[in-house]
Amino acid sequence: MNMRKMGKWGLALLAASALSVAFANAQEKVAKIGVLAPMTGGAAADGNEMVNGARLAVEEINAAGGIAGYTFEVVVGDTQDQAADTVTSAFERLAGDRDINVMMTGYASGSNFEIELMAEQEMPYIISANAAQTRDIIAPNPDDFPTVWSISPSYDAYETAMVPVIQQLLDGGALELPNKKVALISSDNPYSKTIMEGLQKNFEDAGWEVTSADLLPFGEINDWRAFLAGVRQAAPSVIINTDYLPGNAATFMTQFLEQPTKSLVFIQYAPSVPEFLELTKDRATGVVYNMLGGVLDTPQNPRAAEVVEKYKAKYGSAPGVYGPALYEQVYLYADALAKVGDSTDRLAIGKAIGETEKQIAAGVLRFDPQTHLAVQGEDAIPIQFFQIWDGKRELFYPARYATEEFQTPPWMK
Amino acid sequence: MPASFNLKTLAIAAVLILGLLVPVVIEDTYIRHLFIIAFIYAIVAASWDLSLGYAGVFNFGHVAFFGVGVYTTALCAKLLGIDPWIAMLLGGAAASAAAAIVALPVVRLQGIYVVLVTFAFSQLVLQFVISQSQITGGTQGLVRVPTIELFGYNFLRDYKFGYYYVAFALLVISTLCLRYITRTDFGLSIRALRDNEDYSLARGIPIGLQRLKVLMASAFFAGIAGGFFAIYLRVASPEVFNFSTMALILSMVLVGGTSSIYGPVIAALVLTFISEGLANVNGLSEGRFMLVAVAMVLVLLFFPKGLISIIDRWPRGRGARRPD
Amino acid sequence: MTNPQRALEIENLYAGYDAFDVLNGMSLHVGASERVGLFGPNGHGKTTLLNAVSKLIRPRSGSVRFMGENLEQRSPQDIVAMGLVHVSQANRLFPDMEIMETLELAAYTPRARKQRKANLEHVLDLFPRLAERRRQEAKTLSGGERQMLSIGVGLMCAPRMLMLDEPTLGLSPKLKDELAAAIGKISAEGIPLLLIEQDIAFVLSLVDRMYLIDHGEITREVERGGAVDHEEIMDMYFGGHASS
Amino acid sequence: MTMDMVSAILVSGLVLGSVYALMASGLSLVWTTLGIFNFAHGSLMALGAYFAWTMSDAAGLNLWLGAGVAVAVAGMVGVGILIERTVIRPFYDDKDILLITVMTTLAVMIFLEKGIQLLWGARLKQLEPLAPGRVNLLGTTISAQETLIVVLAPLLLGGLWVFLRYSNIGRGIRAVGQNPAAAKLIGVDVSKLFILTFALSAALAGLTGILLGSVRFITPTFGAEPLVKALIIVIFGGLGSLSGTIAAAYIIGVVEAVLIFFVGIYWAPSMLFALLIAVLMLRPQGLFGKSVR
Amino acid sequence: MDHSTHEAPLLEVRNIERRFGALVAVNDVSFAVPAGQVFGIAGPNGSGKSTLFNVMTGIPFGPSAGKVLLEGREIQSLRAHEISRAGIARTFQKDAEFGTLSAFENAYAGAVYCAGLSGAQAREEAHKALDDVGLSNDRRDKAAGDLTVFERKQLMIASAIAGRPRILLLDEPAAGLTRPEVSDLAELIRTVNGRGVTILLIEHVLPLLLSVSQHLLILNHGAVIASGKPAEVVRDPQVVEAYLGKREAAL
Repeated sequence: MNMRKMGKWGLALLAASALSVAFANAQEKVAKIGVLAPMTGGAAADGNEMVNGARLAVEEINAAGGIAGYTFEVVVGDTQDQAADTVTSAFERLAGDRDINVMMTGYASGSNFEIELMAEQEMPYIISANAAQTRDIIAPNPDDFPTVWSISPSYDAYETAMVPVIQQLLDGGALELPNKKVALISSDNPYSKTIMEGLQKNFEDAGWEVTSADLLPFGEINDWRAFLAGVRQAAPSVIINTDYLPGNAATFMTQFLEQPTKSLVFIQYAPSVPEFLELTKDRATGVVYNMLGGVLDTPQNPRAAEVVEKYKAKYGSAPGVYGPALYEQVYLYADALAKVGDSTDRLAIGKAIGETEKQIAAGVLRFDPQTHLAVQGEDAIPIQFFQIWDGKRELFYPARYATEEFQTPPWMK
Repeated sequence: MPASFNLKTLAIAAVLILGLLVPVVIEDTYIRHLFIIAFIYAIVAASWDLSLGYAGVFNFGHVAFFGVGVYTTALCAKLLGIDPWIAMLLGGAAASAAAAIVALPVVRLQGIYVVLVTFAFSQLVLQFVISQSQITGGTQGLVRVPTIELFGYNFLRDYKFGYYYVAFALLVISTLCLRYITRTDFGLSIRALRDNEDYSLARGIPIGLQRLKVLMASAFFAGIAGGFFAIYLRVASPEVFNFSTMALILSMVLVGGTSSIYGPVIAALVLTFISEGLANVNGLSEGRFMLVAVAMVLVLLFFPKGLISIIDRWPRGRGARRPD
Repeated sequence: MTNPQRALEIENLYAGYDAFDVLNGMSLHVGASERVGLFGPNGHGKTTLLNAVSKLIRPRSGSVRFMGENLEQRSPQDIVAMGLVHVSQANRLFPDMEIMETLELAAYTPRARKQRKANLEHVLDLFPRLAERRRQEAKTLSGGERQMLSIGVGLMCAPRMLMLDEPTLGLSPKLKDELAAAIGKISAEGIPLLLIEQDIAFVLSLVDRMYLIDHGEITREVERGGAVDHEEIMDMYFGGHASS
Repeated sequence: MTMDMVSAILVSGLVLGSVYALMASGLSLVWTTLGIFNFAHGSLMALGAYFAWTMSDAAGLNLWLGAGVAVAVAGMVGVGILIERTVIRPFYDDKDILLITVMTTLAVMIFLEKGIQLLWGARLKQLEPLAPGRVNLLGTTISAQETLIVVLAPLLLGGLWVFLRYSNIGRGIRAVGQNPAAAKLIGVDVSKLFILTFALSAALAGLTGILLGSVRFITPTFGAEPLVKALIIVIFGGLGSLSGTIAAAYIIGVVEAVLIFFVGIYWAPSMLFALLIAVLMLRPQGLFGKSVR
Repeated sequence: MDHSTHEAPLLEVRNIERRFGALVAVNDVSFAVPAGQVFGIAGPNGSGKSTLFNVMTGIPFGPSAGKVLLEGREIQSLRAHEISRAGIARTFQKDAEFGTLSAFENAYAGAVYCAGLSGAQAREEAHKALDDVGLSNDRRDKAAGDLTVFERKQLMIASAIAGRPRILLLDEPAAGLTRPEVSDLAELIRTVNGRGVTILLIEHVLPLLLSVSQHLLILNHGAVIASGKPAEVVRDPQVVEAYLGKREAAL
């Protein structure tokens, strides 16, 4: 693959590779899959997982004889630090390859701006990145983006599910809270901030008192003590941190436990990242987080366990979110290709992807034609609430998928 | 003089024609895109050379000026609905204005302090951009920036044919302007200032004013380049302030050769293509930055006047370093 | 060539700054326990000579021998370690260091370290004023105190020969006398001395022999007992104009 | 303001100030002695932390942490010598040394950051704290590790001060910084002390990284933020004065803690930058500075 | 010949003082320079000569007290480049050129920024100045840093007079020159003076100073110790003592 890429740089090599492609075509067709992933820079770990997930699926499919006369091949475009120019460079490099008629990613840029580039070329594009950004781009004119689909469901549930879940725990007696006060904190990025503001509204509507709703600058945060000092004074029974960086979350837990209050602690997203557990070890026990579009790893969804096991078997470590996501993305494309039969008919492929309805690792996938996001809900992609206990993530909501009951965190006893 | 002048004119004409022919010969959108990016970086690097190389102002906030251009243009075009062409000019103007602010402390300071203050300034701009997330989109940036149009020509679906020429034209114009500036009396005075501050004062050259002017001029081109960057990619995101962006462009100035304008332009092209080429070689995707770093040191060690000194031998530029 | 009787032997030395030479083939010598003066107008190479001998600048050609040993391959610190100590002109020394610190530090080479205690006593004895101001930083000292510290630093280096560059620069006549007395004491211990001075009387009171230097060359050598008058010196300074 | 708040701010300021002081004194040492500004200081800090992690963590060699620290510090000395030899020494005689070394040390920084990423990957790592548990300091509870930093920083800096003030070599280093020519004339091997100083500064950076790496998380770029702060501090303190630098570090630490408390963590960094520029406009030589080199 | 009694001073320095902390580098110095003169200043090392030039031109600092008048107009509070433009052109002991600029550009910079000329006029003025000092045509495109020591002295004077100054302040122009070059320099100074440029000359090479100056002022410890006709001044016992020390002596 890389030899062929290098061929671009010399005419002779170009000719040679053209010849070899022609020769290969006589036997079987190749459908190349462009994967946009940060292979270098701070997010390289995510990028590697994305590529691993895609390769896993591709090898399986190829081993099974391919799809509709096509064998698959993964071509990686490095988005580096997700800056606009490097993402565009990666996109253009992939788009320039005429055998690439689909692209996918966990996330490529901070803003998902590349969706527009995809739409211009009618490039089928499957993305698992921030659904709010994706929706903002697509929802005003969904017909302009016939080939772009997000397997991340709408993030609305992050804002709406929390209050009912807590209420349910209270009603069921699994949780006792001394008051109806909540302290919120977020860092200044659209994802965390939107969720915090949504939560604030939902809590207030449900008659809770929001004792604080602080905003911190986005990035590495080493000192949560100013916020925690306020918390100790107001003594809210729920503390919610919507910043999503695992390092920050680990620091947050450490500093919270220096002088804990009897409060339920919820942290957005970060606890799902493997290194959060490595960093916090037993200090994480009792923390609650939730997940939309993550792996729904429960006996009720055997697909998830299957994907996770395969990944582990091949790469030796458990995947986070992006390995299974890309694995599933490849299969979405494979299904669509099987239906259409021609990898170059991009619009048809895009349409076929949009019509998907299947069980995937994250739940049941179907797309909302208005936003091109995966549909969210208990019978679609559910929001999952987890509690960390002794280094394990226990799913306790929704009840039908639950692996364990919610327990009162150790510091509240 | 006349012989070398003719040769030079010939070489420049050849380069111009080659540049004009590139998109005709190369149909690959990816290669065209790399050229466009290289051209943008070339403008930033060459304009940096004006303040860093010619005027000797240790300005480490140049990439921030570029970023100011990116955001001003994006905001003007998107939120205020200003025509993107004009927004690009406004980007340049805003960068100049930012430079004027930096100049306030910088004209009074020397050496390492200038490095540190300009560096601190760029951090301040970044913080400002991120903090105003209601307007700038904060860390996620600003998407769907409107793009340019010329007599109804649509730049979006021509495989970057039009963008290439716009970028090329911007590069040619800014290079000409920069070369012109260095040859004016003003250009002479800033080189004089770099050589010897006290002596410049003794010859009636106002240090503060010239520094202010040179910072504003060099920021203007960086701002325009930033404006085009935003228009071309249709996104403004805070990564433009990244340290790696600064390091990359700085290495272009150095490797190319300070006080030459052409040097950084050539280096921008070479480094963009080499670094992109290495990015696609297995195992070098991360290591290429290390290679660029090593190259930077090697060039400083063995070609202190930059790679341009291999090509051009006429006595100019940082040359004539006195043996003291 | 080598004369073991001589502490310092300079032959045909060329040295300078930038592109031009300040020393144009300078030759001179200092005997085993001799005190030699070097006199001449400013800008004619006296300081350059000392800098070239102590290797603060690299001589372009010529040879320098100290106690019979060629210094060509020696670094400045080697030269100090050998005992050839240069007390430079109008030395700012180490502005933020206290007097005692400076003196203790000055016994830096291993040989000097061994003699540190004795030398320190000696210096404080010689310049009681330094003892009084032992905790004061060098930058707060007066010109005279600075000169004393400078010479003290030189003595702390355990010199086997001293080269002093204008120790009286900018001093009042009273201080000059004090300093002359101190230098006299030092040279009485048998340490060979190369003394650069502008103050002709000061030099003559201290040395056995004197060189006159002009445009980087030795123009005249005055043995002890030879007469030097002001007329001649002023001529050297002012050309023919002073006596016209 | 309650006593509680005062003590919380003070403790927080002490922790910050201690880290900054360690960081900035290494920078300042190289600046005063060699006259160059080492932009790779932050990545040296990261490198030290990674060395220690490799030596001590279960995923690495799983040695006792003390051994890890020792090996890491020794490694940093080696790295320091290597850097001085390759990218600084060749330019000592150049009159543009200041600018050139800004660039070469930037190159070193890129090289180290990317090299670390290649070797150790981008995932966050953390060193086992040297001192586990929590400590109540002035009525505010912080981790024992942070207490260790608060206690160790003054000890290390004090040690550095004693070394510079009373040891022969330390005095030699100061002498070289104040007047290299005069130092040569008393037999100081200036070039040897240059290497030594740089190695010392690298070791200090590594040690800072190790201390910080058990409180914060180690990433290839985790030295960048403290480096920026340290730059500010060195300016505030006035280039060239170690005690000024250390004083400024603690002042900035406390000012930052106060700012965080009253204007929030959000605006604190911007205000620090603005304050810095303001100080420089009024006193171009820094708060405690004497002269511009 | 001494013109000083007949003409109004072009430049006057009144009770000027410069302190650095406790140190007084220039102490209550006053003198007047009539138009057309070569006015010499001498004194032992460290007597405050260069500091005097510094405070007169504001490069890099002005006086702590006192006045500087150019044609009766106070200039001590002007900014440094304005003083230069007002007509005081000075040179420096070291680095008195723009090293990477060509010789021509060095002179041209003076013509543009001091004399306020532009274009062809400035070029003409620069060439004229270079002609005046005798820097040959084929050396004018060389970088100033690559010229010989004497050529650099010529250039430094050329770039000063290209700015059409009222008065030229030369700071030890003979430093680093060989004996024959010193007499060439003397010739050059006389030529420039002959074209109507008043000159203030600091020099250590006293024969040069005495051969070109019409008036001589001696500084010691920052203060004026003698001032008058050169031949008389050098015989002043105070001057002799400043240079040679107090006592008569013989070995």
